[in-house]
Amino acid sequence: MGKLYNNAVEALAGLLRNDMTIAAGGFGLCGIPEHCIEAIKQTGVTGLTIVSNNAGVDGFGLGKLMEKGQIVKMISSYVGENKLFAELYLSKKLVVEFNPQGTLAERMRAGGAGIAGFYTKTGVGTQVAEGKEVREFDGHTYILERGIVCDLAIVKAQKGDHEGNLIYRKTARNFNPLAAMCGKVTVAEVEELVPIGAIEPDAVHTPGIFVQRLFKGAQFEKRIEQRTIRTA
Amino acid sequence: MGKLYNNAVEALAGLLRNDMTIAAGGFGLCGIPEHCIEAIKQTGVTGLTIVSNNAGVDGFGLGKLMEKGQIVKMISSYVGENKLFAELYLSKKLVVEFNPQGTLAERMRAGGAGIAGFYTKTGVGTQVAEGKEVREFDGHTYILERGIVCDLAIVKAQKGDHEGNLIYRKTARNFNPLAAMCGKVTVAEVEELVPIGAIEPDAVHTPGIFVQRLFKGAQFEKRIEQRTIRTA
Amino acid sequence: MPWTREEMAARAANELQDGFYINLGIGIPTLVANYIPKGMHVVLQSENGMLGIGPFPTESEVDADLINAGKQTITQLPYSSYFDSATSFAMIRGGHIDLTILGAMQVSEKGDIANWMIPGKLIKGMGGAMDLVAGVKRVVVLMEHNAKGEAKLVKQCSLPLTGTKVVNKLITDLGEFEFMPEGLTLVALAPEVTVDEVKARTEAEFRVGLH
Amino acid sequence: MPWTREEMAARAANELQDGFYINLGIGIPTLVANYIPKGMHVVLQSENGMLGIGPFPTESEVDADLINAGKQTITQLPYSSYFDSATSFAMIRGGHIDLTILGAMQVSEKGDIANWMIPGKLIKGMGGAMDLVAGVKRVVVLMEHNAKGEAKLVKQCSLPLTGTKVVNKLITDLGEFEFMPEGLTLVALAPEVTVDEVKARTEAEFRVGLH
Repeated sequence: MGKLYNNAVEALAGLLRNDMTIAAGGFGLCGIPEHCIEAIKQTGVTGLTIVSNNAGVDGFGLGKLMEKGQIVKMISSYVGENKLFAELYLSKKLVVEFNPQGTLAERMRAGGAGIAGFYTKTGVGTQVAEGKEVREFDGHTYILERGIVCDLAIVKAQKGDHEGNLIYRKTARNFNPLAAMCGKVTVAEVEELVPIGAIEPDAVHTPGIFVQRLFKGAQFEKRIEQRTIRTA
Repeated sequence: MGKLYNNAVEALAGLLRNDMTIAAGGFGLCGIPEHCIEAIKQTGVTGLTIVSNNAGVDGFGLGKLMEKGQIVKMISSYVGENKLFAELYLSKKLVVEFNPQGTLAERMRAGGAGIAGFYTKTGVGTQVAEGKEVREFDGHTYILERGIVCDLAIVKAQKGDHEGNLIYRKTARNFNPLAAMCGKVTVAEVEELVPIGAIEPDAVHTPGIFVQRLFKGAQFEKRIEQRTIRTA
Repeated sequence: MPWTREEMAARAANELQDGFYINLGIGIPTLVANYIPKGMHVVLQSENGMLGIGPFPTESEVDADLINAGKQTITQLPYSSYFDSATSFAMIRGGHIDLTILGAMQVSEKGDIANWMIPGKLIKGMGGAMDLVAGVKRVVVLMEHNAKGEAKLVKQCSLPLTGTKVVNKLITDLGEFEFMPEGLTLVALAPEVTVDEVKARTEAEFRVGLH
Repeated sequence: MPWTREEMAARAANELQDGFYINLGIGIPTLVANYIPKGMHVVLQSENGMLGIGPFPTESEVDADLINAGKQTITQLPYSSYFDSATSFAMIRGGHIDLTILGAMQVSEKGDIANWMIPGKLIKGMGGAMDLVAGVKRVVVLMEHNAKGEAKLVKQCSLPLTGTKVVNKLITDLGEFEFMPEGLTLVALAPEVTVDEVKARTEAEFRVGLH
């Protein structure tokens, strides 16, 4: 077997095709699989539906794929930081399905866990409930949301071993473990590739079973959106 | 505030009443909250519905509460290791609701996560599906299972800090994090009480928000059910 | 004399209780963190996967892997914990967060809230707002009483809803309102503001029960 | 000459492929672990929350916190990982496990399986069996062909079901069967066992496609 690849291009080889669905980890620009995104941009694959909480910024993160017109649909919760996105959306070149953030996270986990759908209170009585089943349980109103399974998931972790076990760092964890679960195939990029045994079995965040391929990213830009400082 | 108590009796004070539902962590006798169980036995509280994968063995674990006739109903997946259990069950002094193990785990997580119900393939076409909604999604058949919320949850961890952050050890993790999630109030017993800051924030298994009270267990018996040895 | 944003935040801090888990929205709600009473222990949650938000970092502490839900750089505390977004919203949706303090564009007299989109303007998305109002035990809204002369406390929200019958308390620059079983009630006034002035600047019907 | 339990386990090991994630049931299936081909890397899952099951411990290695789903003491491997039961069954239900090998009381010609209760006898519960047959990509059953003279490969299961149309392969002491779109097919025979003997000892209809 061997899950280990040299770089994003090799790790993604044979996995990309037009009109596929891709789940991407990250929150804002934090913990995004930047090398995979760049490699997907290079291939020019198009017609993509991306499941990701955000849509990057102009020229970075998923904004790169948007620039090249590779994305036709975003399933997201918040996409405000991108001017190009606004243009594409307003000119109807891009479809956006907004999900409440918790619903999106749960849908990704559900898909990965073999749960076809679940009932949540979130969005009851709002636009989000339109077209969805509404049901009472114990006197409270819930709506039915569906699990999401994607053709491919791309995630970013701090550490990984050859078995695919991953550890994330701080809030860069966010949607990454859920993306890893919901991909039929999951490709992980890591800052540090560690030998088998270096990750304490109790400390694993994403067990290797959810990761089919991984590689060490050459250099991570890890751009910051809102650099907020206090005076010491 | 202060989540820290001296022992099980103090930690459970004011939380127990007849006819309540209690979720208990553990798989077999591995990772069970043995001090909480003993304290519940001492109070003599009765009419309990217990949500736990197993039911202990004669004289240990939840078997202790069974001996004293404190349990009226078990929601479990496998309860085979208990003779007294068999007697009570066959003489209809004990009701048992069997759940597939994965369904039970997911029901506990769902209850804790505000998910009223979810659709699973597990149990389709079996006794487990009786009386439950059956529905097709994308050509596959699923049944609707409900989330579980309990009045109280009792869990066992290896380490805990004053904030309620918990770390479990090896397979003693099992249902404990899920029990902690589904309790309206959760009491944790730990082998080791560590100072704030001793648990690495990235390594926390159960964040303190799911734990309202905790104490250091005086001495853990940690009985083994099937001592299986290889000759070295 | 209407309350300033700082005064509104300080009033909202009266909602805090020792041991509370709290999620603060972006904008005025963030200021509430500056008014946590001394000696009180509360834990701030960030819905992108953190309990125990610390202050903004110094220049040397800045860490790209450590941001809040507003994407600002932050710091951790000794008792912080990190988790994935599904677990984060399990806390929110499952009712484990005691209090959320949010901004709003409109609040209705029934406790409906609209705070995520203005039709015709670019839609940015609801983020975690719908989950917060649906799941958190107590929902407090901080907002200006009027915007461009229009009432924001209305009979019925005209903007797309974030949640229905979910607001427990509203603090504006003019006063403080509680959503009670008997109906929306004005419970406090900013200095020198009169009930009549509040009525004139409010579309919603409300009772007066100053205390 | 029917296959022994060891021979059945060895045959089941032909199902293994490099890189597979596998869940082995209690009983004969556990023996399959002894027949993993040298140089092949497979990872064994224990549904109580572990990937990478190691061998039984020596006396000094015994650890009460480390057991398999049969509650036996085990050991970990350098690449093992632990997780909670909900995550464990997310792997199972979500189709991330490649193969499960299970025992059974009855299997029907449609691929139904009954392996968790005998009415009138004490019910112990289904444990993880229903999740495994519903969720794992490939389900292989190992069982004796007959029990007390009764056929266990039947037209229709008389015992309460664990799952319907879920079995992909059945290995008994007499032979090996595949559940194909064309129907149940006998694909291999134990040494000196004849098709007629298998037919005589089977209630289910099956095709013969020995290879």
